[in-house]
Amino acid sequence: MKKMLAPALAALSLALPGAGHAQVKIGFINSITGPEAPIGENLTNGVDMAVEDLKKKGVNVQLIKQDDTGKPQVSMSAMEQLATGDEVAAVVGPYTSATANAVAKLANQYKVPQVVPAAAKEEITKQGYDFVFRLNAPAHQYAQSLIDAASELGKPKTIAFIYESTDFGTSVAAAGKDFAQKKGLKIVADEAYQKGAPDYRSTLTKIKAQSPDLVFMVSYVADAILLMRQSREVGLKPQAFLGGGAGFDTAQFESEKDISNLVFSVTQWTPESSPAAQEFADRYLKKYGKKPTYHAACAYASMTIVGEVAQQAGGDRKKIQEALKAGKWNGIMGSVDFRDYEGFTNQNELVMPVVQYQGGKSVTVFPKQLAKKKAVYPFPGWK
Amino acid sequence: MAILDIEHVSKFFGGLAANSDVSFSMEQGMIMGLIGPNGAGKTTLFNCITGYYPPSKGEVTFKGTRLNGLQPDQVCRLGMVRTWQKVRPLAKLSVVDNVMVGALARTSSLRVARELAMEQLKVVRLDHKPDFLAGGLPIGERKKLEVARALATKPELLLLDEVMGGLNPAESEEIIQLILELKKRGLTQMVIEHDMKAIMRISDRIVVLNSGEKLAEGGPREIADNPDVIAAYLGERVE
Amino acid sequence: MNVFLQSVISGILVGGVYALIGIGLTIIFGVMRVINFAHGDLLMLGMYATWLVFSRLGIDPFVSVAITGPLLFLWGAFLQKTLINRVLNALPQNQILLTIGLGLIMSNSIMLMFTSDYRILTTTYSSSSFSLGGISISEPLLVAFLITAVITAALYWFLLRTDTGQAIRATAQDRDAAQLMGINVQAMSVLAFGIGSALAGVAGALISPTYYIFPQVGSTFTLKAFVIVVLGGMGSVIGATLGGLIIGVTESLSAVYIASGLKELVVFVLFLGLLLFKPSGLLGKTRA
Amino acid sequence: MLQIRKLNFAYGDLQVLWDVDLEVKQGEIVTVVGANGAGKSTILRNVSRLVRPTSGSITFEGTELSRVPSHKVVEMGIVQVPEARRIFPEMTVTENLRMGSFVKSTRKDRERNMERVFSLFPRLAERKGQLGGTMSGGEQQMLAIGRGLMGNPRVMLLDEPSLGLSPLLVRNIFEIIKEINRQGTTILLVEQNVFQSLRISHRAYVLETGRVVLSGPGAELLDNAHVKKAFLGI
Amino acid sequence: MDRRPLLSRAPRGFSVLGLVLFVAAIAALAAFPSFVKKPYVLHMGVVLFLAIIQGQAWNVIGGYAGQYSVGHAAFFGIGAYVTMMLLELNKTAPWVGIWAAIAAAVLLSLVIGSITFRLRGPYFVLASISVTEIIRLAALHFKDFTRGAEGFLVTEIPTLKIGATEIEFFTKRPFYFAALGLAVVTIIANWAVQHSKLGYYFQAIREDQDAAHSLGINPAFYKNVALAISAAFTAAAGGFYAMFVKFIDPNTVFGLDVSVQFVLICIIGGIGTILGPVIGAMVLVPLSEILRNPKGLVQLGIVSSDSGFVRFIEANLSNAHMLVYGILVVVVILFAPEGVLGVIRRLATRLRRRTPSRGRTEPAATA
Repeated sequence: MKKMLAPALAALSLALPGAGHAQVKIGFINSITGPEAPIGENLTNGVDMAVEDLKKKGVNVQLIKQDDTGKPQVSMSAMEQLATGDEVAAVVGPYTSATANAVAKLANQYKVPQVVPAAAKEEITKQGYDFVFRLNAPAHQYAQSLIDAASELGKPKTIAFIYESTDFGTSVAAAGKDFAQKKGLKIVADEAYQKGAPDYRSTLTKIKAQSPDLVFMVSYVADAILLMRQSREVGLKPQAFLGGGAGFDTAQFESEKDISNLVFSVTQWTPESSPAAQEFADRYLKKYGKKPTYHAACAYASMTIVGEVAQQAGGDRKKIQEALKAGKWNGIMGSVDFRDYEGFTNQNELVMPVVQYQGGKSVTVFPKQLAKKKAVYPFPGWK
Repeated sequence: MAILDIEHVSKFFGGLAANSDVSFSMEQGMIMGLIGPNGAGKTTLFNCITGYYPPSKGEVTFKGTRLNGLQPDQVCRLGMVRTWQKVRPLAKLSVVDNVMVGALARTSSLRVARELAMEQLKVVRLDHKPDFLAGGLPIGERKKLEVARALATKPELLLLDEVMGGLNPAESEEIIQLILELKKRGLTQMVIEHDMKAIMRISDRIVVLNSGEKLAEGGPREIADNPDVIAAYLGERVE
Repeated sequence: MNVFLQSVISGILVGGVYALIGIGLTIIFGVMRVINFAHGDLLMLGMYATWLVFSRLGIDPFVSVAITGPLLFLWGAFLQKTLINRVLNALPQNQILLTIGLGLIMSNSIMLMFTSDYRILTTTYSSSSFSLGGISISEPLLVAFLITAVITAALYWFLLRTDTGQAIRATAQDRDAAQLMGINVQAMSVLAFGIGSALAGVAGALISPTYYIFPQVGSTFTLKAFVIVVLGGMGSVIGATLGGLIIGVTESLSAVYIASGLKELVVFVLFLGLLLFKPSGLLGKTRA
Repeated sequence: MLQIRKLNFAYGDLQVLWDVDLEVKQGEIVTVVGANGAGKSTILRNVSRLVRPTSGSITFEGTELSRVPSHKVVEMGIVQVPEARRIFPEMTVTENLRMGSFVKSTRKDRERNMERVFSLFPRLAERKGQLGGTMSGGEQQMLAIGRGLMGNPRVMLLDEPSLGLSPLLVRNIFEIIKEINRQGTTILLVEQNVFQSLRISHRAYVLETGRVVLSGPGAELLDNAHVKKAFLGI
Repeated sequence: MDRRPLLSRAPRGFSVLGLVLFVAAIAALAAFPSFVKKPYVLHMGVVLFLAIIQGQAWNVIGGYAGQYSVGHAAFFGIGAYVTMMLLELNKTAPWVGIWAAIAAAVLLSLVIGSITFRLRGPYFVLASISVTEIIRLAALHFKDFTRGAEGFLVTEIPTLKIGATEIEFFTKRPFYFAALGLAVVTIIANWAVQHSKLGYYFQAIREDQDAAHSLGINPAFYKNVALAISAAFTAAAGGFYAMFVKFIDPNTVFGLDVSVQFVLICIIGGIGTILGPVIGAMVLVPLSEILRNPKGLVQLGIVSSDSGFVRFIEANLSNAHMLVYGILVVVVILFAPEGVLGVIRRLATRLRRRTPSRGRTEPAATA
């Protein structure tokens, strides 16, 4: 009954004059501008909703937003300022793998609890940092879920990887290649591409020549769309297109019906997973006029947890860290529990659902217990 | 022994011969005038001698050293230095700094270089403005500065490319006196000049170039009376 | 073999648009001897103009060429008349810095207005293609290529057959002599910068359906345009046309036969080699 | 027709022309002779307004040129054939000639003028499609003069047309200049080739380091001792 | 014609006043952290010193020798990568590793110099850009060696022991002193170069390469020397940056914008002088920081957090602080091509002209 401890501590802090209605300062680092901004926006929305909901629960959060423009060094100086200047109790964010990993180190140095909502890079929670927590599943989960799903649905023998040469892209692809080998799949192409010059026709032609059973792609939004457009153009036709989250798991991608149809994507969260999730999705849609992505959900959940814990701990960083480590929460992300396992520290273990776009709508198709519809496999070819 | 030997020097640009088969030599201490109409190839010859262009054919020998293939800086260190038809002051450096750049070819000490530079400025009578920016000097003084800078490299042979061009008569006269004074000090000089009066006065010998070839060589008197030279300068007289 | 042909074909199609970018830069350089580091940003403006009229007014990107072209022409002419003109006789490095500065202003103003989000145009034909003997040809790219070909042909006609076009060439070849022919070289400079900008803008419009749009997209194209122009010989319009195609095919082939991540590197190595061994380019004349 | 009064000009602080007075009357060939660097070409550059004089005035048929931009000077009928030909190297003979009649008012005469040029220089007619830059010096000079004629010049400024040409060609060129003048074009000629140019000139000026030191009918100057002195220093 | 100041601003040996001011400034800056403890302020100090080092380093080749390299990111990046990789992969302390970084950059400069110095003017600029782009793309691609886009993160900087004192590179303080020290060394080295034969030769090449050649200067050799000196300090700055920022990837250290920044610092301050880069850094660093993050001013207590100024910048400019860079560059090139220092000088000259009793009499310009 560790949970009893927290209110007790909170009561203690109430004894201090004026502390009762004190705000808790929480930092939020995100890609508000920059190339990752379209996804970053989802995180911002999620966090904003969380702050509102917290207020209703009597938790008064003073949110300090910092834009890292997607660059690790900017992210780090934002963290430094939050830690030493604004003196926040805890930090949520940043979004991308590279920035989150860079900030993690500082969080641990400054002993500021950090909750990473949606960054995939394995190492973030593999460095034994006590003050760094991660809510979402790490990179290997992306690959595992997708390849598991494909193996279950059919009998793929070969796989091709195409991914952007960023921290996120290479992390997920590396985990994917590892796992594919374990599964006995033959890797027939391994193509990293530079962002910013989106003519992938040649690369895709080369992949097509290998006729792989699976094409595994890791990209942010714009490239995800272009990759699929050009795949269609060159007539690439594997058994399945596997999209490694991120760009493949956005409303924008979903809305490109022509090319998103029957593409698999892995996700951290779907509204279909629980009533609470559905309720969140509905409220989000009403408020922002679009469907929430898993980023929004992860950010919402992270902020909710951090807000509550910080309030209870009276803004004390060490106490927040202890409470995060000890606690267990249930919300739109299902059960959240930061544990140490398989070399991870403070990592929430999350089963990632696999979705497939069917007629412009994403439906959960894997794992079985979450599946809402049957997957279409293999890919029947382009219209 | 001749200080400078030019043997059968030719220079082609594409198919065009800017110099063809030019030969002459210079003795220690003399002033050689180099004249010719526009486009005769005088400056090209200067460039071939001082290492800016390798001659296409022929040889240049200075104090017994074959110069072909040597770079201008190496030629300078051997003791041959040139000035430029269009003055090239180091505009944003002061007068004395300009001359020091030349002097630094002979010493690495800034103090020594400055002394050397001031000496040369005295020679050309610019020692009253050492701290002026070279780019701000009037043309006459810039020409003098260029001579001082060249002198600071302690040359044995000085090549002057139209030092009097664009000067008024008084300024030209000053330069003439300077050249003669340098000669008195034993400095060998080769002078390209358009001002005929001046060239006739200062030269011991004159080489005339016309469309890249050596047209004539001789003393000033000889040259002035040479009908080929007159034709080259005034055009062919048609009867 | 199919892979080879496929990548050559898509290289040529992309190269056509590259050529347009290069031609614009080479005309500007030819007439004014100014290296325009803001060229890619002009292209970026063209992309945003296309995106705006597409998303607000629903005008097809290929149709909007008729809007972006003139718009960018005016903008380029304005830049030349008010700013670039003042540095025509300045040191080349100052010209370069000025255009870098202008590029920063353009890209960041756009960022201020439209944020740095990546935009994607989705048209009905965005991913359409047809197959020709086993080689797939992207429809939007093909249309872009054809429009490029028409514009290039029109430009050739203009430069070769009209008095004004010839006057532009004359100004590029000998500014003083052109002045002695009664050509208003100032006006020609404005015209040249206008045309150069318009071509960049049109190129931007043409690649909009197959590319993505963001404020910093220009710098890639600026560098690429330099490579194209130097390859073809600075100032040579035919050279730039050829250079564009060569770069397109080189990129596409090196993505297949070397590595996707190295295709730009290959282009730069090619560029450097060219600068060193034939700085005048394939069709340029060596200047004394 | 063309009147230059007290013209001073300097490149930066390098003064090239000092109080130059010069006049060209309708129908004349007037020659300016002088050594290299005497400032002959600079006079023509001032007339064509490629450069701005420091002081002094240049009038053409009573119009002060200082207020006329350079491209308008050509429209008034002052056409310069520049030193070193300055042919557009990447343009064909025909294109070069067309550029000569760029000024709107001369375009209607283009065909006729082109005929005239080809009859004066049959060589050019043979090489219509050749690029200017690939022609020999003499051909380029013909083209440059032809290009000048395309602009219906009322006064033609010729800058060292004989430079770098073989003696035979030089003679040829001067004959053609004479012929052009005979056909009614006034000519202001700048030359180093003293004998040839003075022979065909009505009047001439001798320029020495930026100053007019002598002037008079061409034939008289031809025998003037001072001319020889000015050029050879004897 | 342009009206250049008629009197030289070339250095004239030791200026006692200058030396006193220099030492006083160092002393003040060294004492500064004892009074101001805010990490943010010290952070800005480090960024400022770093910019000064960058500017001074570029100045050697760009300002004195007149070769406008727009590819200094190559040396900066090499410095950063070598220092970082030695630390991360080999546990070499950065104060040791930085020497290897400098050596690597000098070697690289010889290679780059031998390629690019064959070209002049705009072709040189393009070559310097493309060499750097090649390095950036290679660093991105060959990830087995460089970790590609993933980049490197400092795990731990070892404790530096000098005698009995142990310095831990955790707070801003040691970085502040290290940056100050490096800046002082760079400035002194620059001063020494400028006041030697080398400095004269570099400037001669800048002013007129052909004339310099005729005066016994081998331009290719001395340009390479200048580039090597410049590369050495640039690499030191890069190594320091890597340790201070603690993260590098190819785009952040080899990017074209990094190269442009080097040039900007000098152009804005004033090219070819010791003071120029200092002034350039003092203009650029605070400006970009205020625009990027106006909260900094709040922290310094200059404005209050809800002031209109802060809100305006946050709402409008913080996304586009490069816009102001752009405007600054355009304005400087068009109206003050000699930089802020040039403007100050011009004003000073005008002031001096008004009071002819002081200083030397101005010679009249001859027509």
